[in-house]
Amino acid sequence: MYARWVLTALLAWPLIAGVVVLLLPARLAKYVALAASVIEFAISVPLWWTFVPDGSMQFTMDRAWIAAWGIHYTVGVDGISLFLVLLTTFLMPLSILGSWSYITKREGGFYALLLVLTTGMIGVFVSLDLFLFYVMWELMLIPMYFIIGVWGGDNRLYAAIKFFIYTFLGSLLMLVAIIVLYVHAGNATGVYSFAYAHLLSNAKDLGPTAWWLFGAFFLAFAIKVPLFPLHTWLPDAHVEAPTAGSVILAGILLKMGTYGFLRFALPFFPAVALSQTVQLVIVILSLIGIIYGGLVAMVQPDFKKLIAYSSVAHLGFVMLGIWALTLQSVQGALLVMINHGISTGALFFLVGMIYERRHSRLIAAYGGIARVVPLFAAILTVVSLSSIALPGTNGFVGEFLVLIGAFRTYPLATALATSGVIVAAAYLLTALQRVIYNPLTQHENENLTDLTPREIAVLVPLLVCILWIGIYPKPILRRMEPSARALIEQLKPGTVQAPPAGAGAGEGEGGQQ
Amino acid sequence: MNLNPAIPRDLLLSLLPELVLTGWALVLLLFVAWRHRTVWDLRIAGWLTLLALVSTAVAIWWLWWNRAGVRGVVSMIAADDFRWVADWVFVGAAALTVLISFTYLERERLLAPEYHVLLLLGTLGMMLMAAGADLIVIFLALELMSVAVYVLAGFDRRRARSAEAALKYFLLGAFASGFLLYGIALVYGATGTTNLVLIGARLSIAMRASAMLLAGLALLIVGFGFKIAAVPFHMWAPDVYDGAPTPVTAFMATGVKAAAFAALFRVMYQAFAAVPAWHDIMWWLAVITMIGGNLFALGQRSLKRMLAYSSVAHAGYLLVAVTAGGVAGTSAFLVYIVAYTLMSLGAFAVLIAKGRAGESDVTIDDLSGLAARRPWLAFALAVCMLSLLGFPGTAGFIGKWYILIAATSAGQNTLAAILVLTSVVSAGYYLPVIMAMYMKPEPIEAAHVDVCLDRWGRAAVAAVVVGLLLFGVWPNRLFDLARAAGDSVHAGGTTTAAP
Amino acid sequence: MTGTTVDLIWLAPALPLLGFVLNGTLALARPTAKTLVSIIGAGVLLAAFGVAIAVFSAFTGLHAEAPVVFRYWSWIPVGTLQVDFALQVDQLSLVMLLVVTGVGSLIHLFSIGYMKDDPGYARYFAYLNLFVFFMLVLVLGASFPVMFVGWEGVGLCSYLLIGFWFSEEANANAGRKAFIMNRIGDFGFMVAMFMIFWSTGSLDFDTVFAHAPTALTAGGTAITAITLFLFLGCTGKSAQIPLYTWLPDAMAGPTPVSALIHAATMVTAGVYLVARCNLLFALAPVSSAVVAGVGALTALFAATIALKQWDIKKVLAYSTISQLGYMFLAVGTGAMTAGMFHLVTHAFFKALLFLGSGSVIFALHRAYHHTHSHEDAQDMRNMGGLARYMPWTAALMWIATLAIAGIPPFSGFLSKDEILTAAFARGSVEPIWLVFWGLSLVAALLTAFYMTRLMIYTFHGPNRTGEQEQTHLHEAPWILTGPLVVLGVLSAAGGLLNVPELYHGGEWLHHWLEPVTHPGAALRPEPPLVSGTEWMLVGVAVAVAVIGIVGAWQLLKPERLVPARTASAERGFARILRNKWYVDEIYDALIVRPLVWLSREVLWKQIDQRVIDGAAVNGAARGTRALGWANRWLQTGQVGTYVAVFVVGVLLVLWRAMS
Amino acid sequence: MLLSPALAISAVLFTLGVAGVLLRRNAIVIFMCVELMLNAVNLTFVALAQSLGLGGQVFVFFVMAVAAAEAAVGLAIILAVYRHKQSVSLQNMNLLKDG
Amino acid sequence: MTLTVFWIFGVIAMGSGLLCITRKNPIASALWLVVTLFALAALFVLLDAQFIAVLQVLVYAGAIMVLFLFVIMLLNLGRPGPTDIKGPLGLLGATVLAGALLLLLRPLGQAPLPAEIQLPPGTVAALQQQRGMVGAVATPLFDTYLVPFEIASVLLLTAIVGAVVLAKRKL
Repeated sequence: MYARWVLTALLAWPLIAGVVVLLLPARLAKYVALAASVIEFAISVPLWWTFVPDGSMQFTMDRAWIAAWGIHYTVGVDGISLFLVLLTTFLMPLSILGSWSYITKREGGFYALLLVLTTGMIGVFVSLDLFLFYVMWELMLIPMYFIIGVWGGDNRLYAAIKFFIYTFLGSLLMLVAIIVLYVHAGNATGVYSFAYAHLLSNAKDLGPTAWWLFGAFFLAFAIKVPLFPLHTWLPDAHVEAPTAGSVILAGILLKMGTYGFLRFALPFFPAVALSQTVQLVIVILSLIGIIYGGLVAMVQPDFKKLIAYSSVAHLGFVMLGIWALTLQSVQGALLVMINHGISTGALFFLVGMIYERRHSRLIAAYGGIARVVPLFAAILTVVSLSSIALPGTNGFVGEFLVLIGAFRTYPLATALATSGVIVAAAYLLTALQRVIYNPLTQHENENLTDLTPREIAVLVPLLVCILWIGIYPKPILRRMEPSARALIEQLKPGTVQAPPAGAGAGEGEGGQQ
Repeated sequence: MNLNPAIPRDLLLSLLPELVLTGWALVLLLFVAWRHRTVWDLRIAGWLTLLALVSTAVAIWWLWWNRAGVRGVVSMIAADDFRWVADWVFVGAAALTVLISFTYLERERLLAPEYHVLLLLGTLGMMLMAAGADLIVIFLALELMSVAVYVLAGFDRRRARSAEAALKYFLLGAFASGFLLYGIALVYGATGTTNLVLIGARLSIAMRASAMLLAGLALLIVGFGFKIAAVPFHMWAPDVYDGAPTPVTAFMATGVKAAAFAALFRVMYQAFAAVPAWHDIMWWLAVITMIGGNLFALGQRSLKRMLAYSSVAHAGYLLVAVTAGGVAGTSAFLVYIVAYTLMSLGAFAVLIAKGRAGESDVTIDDLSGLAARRPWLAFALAVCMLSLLGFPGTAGFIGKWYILIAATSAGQNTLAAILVLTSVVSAGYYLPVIMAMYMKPEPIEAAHVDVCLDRWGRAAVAAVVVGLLLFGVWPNRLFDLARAAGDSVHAGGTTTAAP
Repeated sequence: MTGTTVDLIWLAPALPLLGFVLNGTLALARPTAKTLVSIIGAGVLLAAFGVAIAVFSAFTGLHAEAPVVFRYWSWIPVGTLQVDFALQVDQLSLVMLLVVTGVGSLIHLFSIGYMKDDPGYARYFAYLNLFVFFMLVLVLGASFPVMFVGWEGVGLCSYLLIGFWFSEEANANAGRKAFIMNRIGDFGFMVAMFMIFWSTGSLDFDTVFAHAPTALTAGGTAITAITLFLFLGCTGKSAQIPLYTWLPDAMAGPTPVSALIHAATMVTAGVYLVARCNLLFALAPVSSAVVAGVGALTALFAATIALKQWDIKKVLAYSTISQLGYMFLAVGTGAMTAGMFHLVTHAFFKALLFLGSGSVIFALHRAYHHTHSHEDAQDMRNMGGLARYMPWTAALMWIATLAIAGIPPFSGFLSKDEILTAAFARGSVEPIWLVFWGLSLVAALLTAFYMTRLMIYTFHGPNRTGEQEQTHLHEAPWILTGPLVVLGVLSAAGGLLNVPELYHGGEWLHHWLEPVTHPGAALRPEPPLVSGTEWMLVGVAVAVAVIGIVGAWQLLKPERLVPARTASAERGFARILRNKWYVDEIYDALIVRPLVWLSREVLWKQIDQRVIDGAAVNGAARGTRALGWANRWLQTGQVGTYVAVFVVGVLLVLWRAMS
Repeated sequence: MLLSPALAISAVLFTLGVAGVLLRRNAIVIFMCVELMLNAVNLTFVALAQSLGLGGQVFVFFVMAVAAAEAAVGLAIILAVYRHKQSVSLQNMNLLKDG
Repeated sequence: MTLTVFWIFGVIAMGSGLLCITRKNPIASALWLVVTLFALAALFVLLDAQFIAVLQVLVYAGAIMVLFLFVIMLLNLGRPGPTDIKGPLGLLGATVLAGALLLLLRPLGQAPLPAEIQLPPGTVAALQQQRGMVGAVATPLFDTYLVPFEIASVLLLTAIVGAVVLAKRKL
């Protein structure tokens, strides 16, 4: 019962709740929305235990939808998507709680959109039908567009339309690619279906078309990631979005790109994706993202922009990890995706909280506030450290795995990417210093109030995750491993390392350099 | 029910909807001759018109239900699912137009119930266009429709803009008719007949395409290209749409376009399926229409002109369906035209609500802050815009998706790519509408207080929104209908493997 | 599990961690509860020291030849990469454990007095406890990643403590600089880990060292790269050329911090790492030479700078860098014991020096505080003749000075001499070591000189603090001097740990560390020296130290010195030394500024904003829109134009159809 | 056979009609030019009818009906425009345009 | 002989057509158009379409063109004033475009009709002999072409309604 309906419930519940929120009086909106999102999280939590780490799709449900085109409502999760779903349901209540006093106008609409957005995001991660996937992929665009455009900062209109058109450009080409795949598979087998498995098993013999199709998928996902030259929507969208928007944007929306690569672009077109040229391009772009993102972040006067550029760098690690295709790097990439959601989410929350008090995002507007708001300063420090991957925090485990895994495939590139940790320290610590340390020069800052219990309630779960994943990530890694293994086995047969003989001393194949 | 038009009873039966409509038009004409002064006369005429359209729809339904068809006989009139579905679109477009006309006509003091007579006659022309199995029928029907619409465009005689629109439309329309007619003449010369099925038969038995045929075909395409407002034959559209009374604009953008496309489909696929030359032309027309329509729409501030160019762009998408052809292309066309009719009409309805008596232009900025004052209206327009943009969850997306499938099945991947790329451009002018309504403040206090629709207009808008969302999520029945209709046009032709 | 007290090893890091949690909570909740904080802060350290002693004695009883590893939980298990959170007890880690907890305890006690008036008292102890926790993880970690946790963790605490008084921008800058410099080193550490994993299949110390000789060719590129990257990590953490510049700046932190982190423990982590990986370095002779060379060079280089510093802590900072250079010379030479020996003795006397200077600063600060003066309490030009006011401090610091200068029989003499001897001995096989030996000998001379200078200017000659302030100068309270006394004893007698055979000593440390250092030593045995040569070397070393001290007595005239406020700037070469060879300025001009400029002006403003966003993205949007606007040239309302376009369309369609 | 010359003359007349539309500004004259085009087509129909049967002639009949209908409506429209602008020159039809 | 006569009328038609489009005065244009229509009527006769020729004269030249003239007069457009012919640029454009169009339509004059669709020569004339001039056209009108015929009637009705709506004094 639970296994069959849970994903559908996760998709339907926020939608229903969203409508309810919209119809209720605005003053009730946030309470209802919070309750709904907590329930949503509660529904999703048993996934953790009931999930069987064997690399298969679970909790699947399959119903005909538009039979004429072979479109089904097919959902399911595996080790790759499980944690993205959980991350989504985990971040949503926090986002709602974090918007509590930030959003003052048209609350009903805001919270309803957040809930609808939840459906879209979860839908992207659980869809096993490409039509459904595409619908969900686009569905989350509109709420985000409104969230940025209606509740955003001064330059919100520009940011919103930029975000929309950028994403739309990529996704529409992907749409064509999906349809071409569909027609190709249909012509080859006589079965016209958008089912993931069907298209996957018939994505062969495409010839040069595969390059075009991969290009279309690549564009859609690379924009979302965002990969280097396609990233300029991100700083604008992040900066202008309200706190919850930024959190979700960074925490979940960006993961859709990398998830798309893992789930679609790579498995569908392995020959293209793993060709010399594409590998070279991706690795170079990831590297640029890591170093360039960090360097540009270093000189941002706006704290949110800084975090936005740091996201470019973080996601560069993910891309590198995915393309390296070793067990460590892929799992590391998955972990970095989760970590980035937690740490960057927390950073955005913190910036939002201080923004609510002071109405400025400029780093220069602060300074020395650790004296005034010690708790805020302490948490900001911890979160920043997690973001720069200090060992003991979640950030380290992810980046370490990515790098150590990628080193086998791309030693030189990984060595260069590792230097990203230096840049990361440079930009975040500089910002940290200029915000919470240094002399307190601005009088407006002297009377800042420290975090309220509500805000602490938002941050504590994130802090717990930061430390938990940093110290004991095994439960997560264990659940991911079979799926990651299956993926690599499918793309590069025979390269996956044998499962360890037993925990502890790593007796592995040594010697290859 | 197999009808043989040679038998008078069968002929009448096959023309039943048209006869019903004609009958109602005459009744209405009589009524108008008798009562044509007050608001109430206008309202009663409107209700009668709705009644007429409903009964016509029922007649269509009856024929469809009984699977009426003219099969195996050379006839002036085709009776197949394609015709019924197209007819429903026309009738629906007309009905929605009537619904949104009440507010407009009364507000603009256009108390002439002849409006409704002309609307019915124009609809009759459309239905005959979709029914025509002979070029001469199609030509006459097209003229019937055009004449009615010329007049409707200039219906608001008090306004110079309306008159100017009528004149431009008329002159260019007559000019284009000349080309169409010349095309018919040349095709007649080349094949010795004007019957579509016969032309198809003669061309398929290895008759070499002569220069005369090709010239005729080209001129036919030009003639239809004008009516569907394909670039570069589109230039009348923005001006005429702009100047015509808004409900008429809506009717033109939906019904007229749909009818022209329906005829185009029948002509191309029943008569010229064996001639490859036109595919190339259609391909180019589709490309430049999509690019042109979308680019030009970007430069507009006036909402009405923007919608005009947008309708040009959508003609481009439909041309992709024409180019793709096959059952899929035809079905895609029908699905798309249903969606397009709904969303365009919805948009124009909101435009009517926003416009003020005598006011000429509604700019996009005039909508600023509408969502706060009129949330439902704003929501409706937003849904229409998203649907026009082709956003999932709306019928516009389903339609576009279908066209893409048709194009891809036909191997037209480039065309599909151009379609989506130009769609991205279209976000550049659809989104600002939403943006204005939701994200900008009201320009002045109470800027939208007098924005309203009467209950008929609201019903129309509600119907549109429900339709758009319903078809966006659950298009199955529509697909079956469209599929059967597509099959019926291609009964003798080749059917592609893809859906 | 050994079933002995060794099993309690987890308590050693856990206690400081507990202290951190408690003190951290207090810092946020009740910052004024100073007594509680002191009890917790120093208590956990003393308890940890107790645990350390207990473990040490239990371990001695085990006579273990191999490390005892405790695996607590599986930390990062992915495929063949199985990193457990594991601690390892062996001879080497025990030495470090004792030093860290021992010296740490003393410094914690000292801090109670030193920091008692600071508003951030609780925060201070929280950080300090956290530091000890990470330091213990560093030294006890059983694998590279676990060690790396401590490695970066101590860097973090260093950062937090350097910037402890963060309201001064300079302090905050210093903290950041330390962290980033350390990160550059950590980059090397990480790359080395990657290479180690893919060449040996593991990151656990025991597995790596077991596999390394077979998996890696001795002297090959791979092992050389691995060790060089490891050493890059060391240069960051242990302030060696080229990454040493953070350490002098780190003196911005409270003085006990300087004593604990920047003298006794954290900065020696690099030495510990090389000693831990002695096998790997033994496999890579080139890297060893680099380590020794960099060490020798750093020893000399830092010593030259120390000659002309006025800030008492800066002198000690450069002295620390210099002494660390010695340690690296030792471990690079292969004399792991000598390196570790010097590490331990240095921990004693340098901690003493720092705490002593802390005591001095404390006194001066208090004096200036009484008179509301804003003079620099750390500038030696403001001191002078303090021996009269603070006899204990002066005496204890003299012990440390003699130790660092290498005067027998103080601890520093034995350890430094062992290093010099080892370098000289290596020179018989590889002549380049003779150069290193020469460099370090000169450095020894300079060490003696600048330390004497420090003592003379601080404690002797006339007092320059000021007339009114003099009345407030007096010895620090017992909580400050108590730890000094203990350290004084250790500095004097610490040499007993490893009395060489030359003096018929037992070389206890050498034998103790044998199980750890043996694998490397077996591959790269120390060349033997005849005892005559050894005596000669001792003579040279002592002579050099004496020359340095006496020279300083002769050359320096504390009577002529004027207070800092009225002093004139140095000229000539002295100025270059005073300004630390302008290395900071060079780094700033060559690396920092260009990088920031590149990031801001080129990458962000040009590439990101102008090229990608401006030209490509917005340009495309603008271009598209412009094309749309361009249509108004055609859509003029003139039917004539429309007809013309129409006819052109007709012609095109006709043409396409008929051709 | 008169077919070829008839078609040729028809094409020329048609072209003349098009040229007229292109050349003139007066709405009524333009409309007359359109009539010229229709007549050119009529010539084609009649010429073809000679070879292909009477269908062509029937067409001409219909074309005349269409022309009459168009003339009625068209001239009414022209009158309506004239009422507003006191002119039938298309140069003055510039209320509706982009921008 | 017939051909010569055909060409004479053809040339008249074309010449007057050219004059129609180039006369400055709308009335002159209209009259030249009438000439063209008459010439066409003559051609129709030569092409065995006597009934159509009659209609051409009656309906076209007689009714429709009178309507045109009537409107021209009504609006007093015949008075001297600025020409409505476009300037040299317009002339050039029109000439070029029209020339190109003619060039593209040139193959029409040469292409023979496919033999299989042609009736035997004289069939039409024979049919007219058989059914009479009017009957030959009228019979199919009420038989084969019944539907278009009815549409045409509705079309005319629509035109009437439209014209009334547009022209009546009060809306």
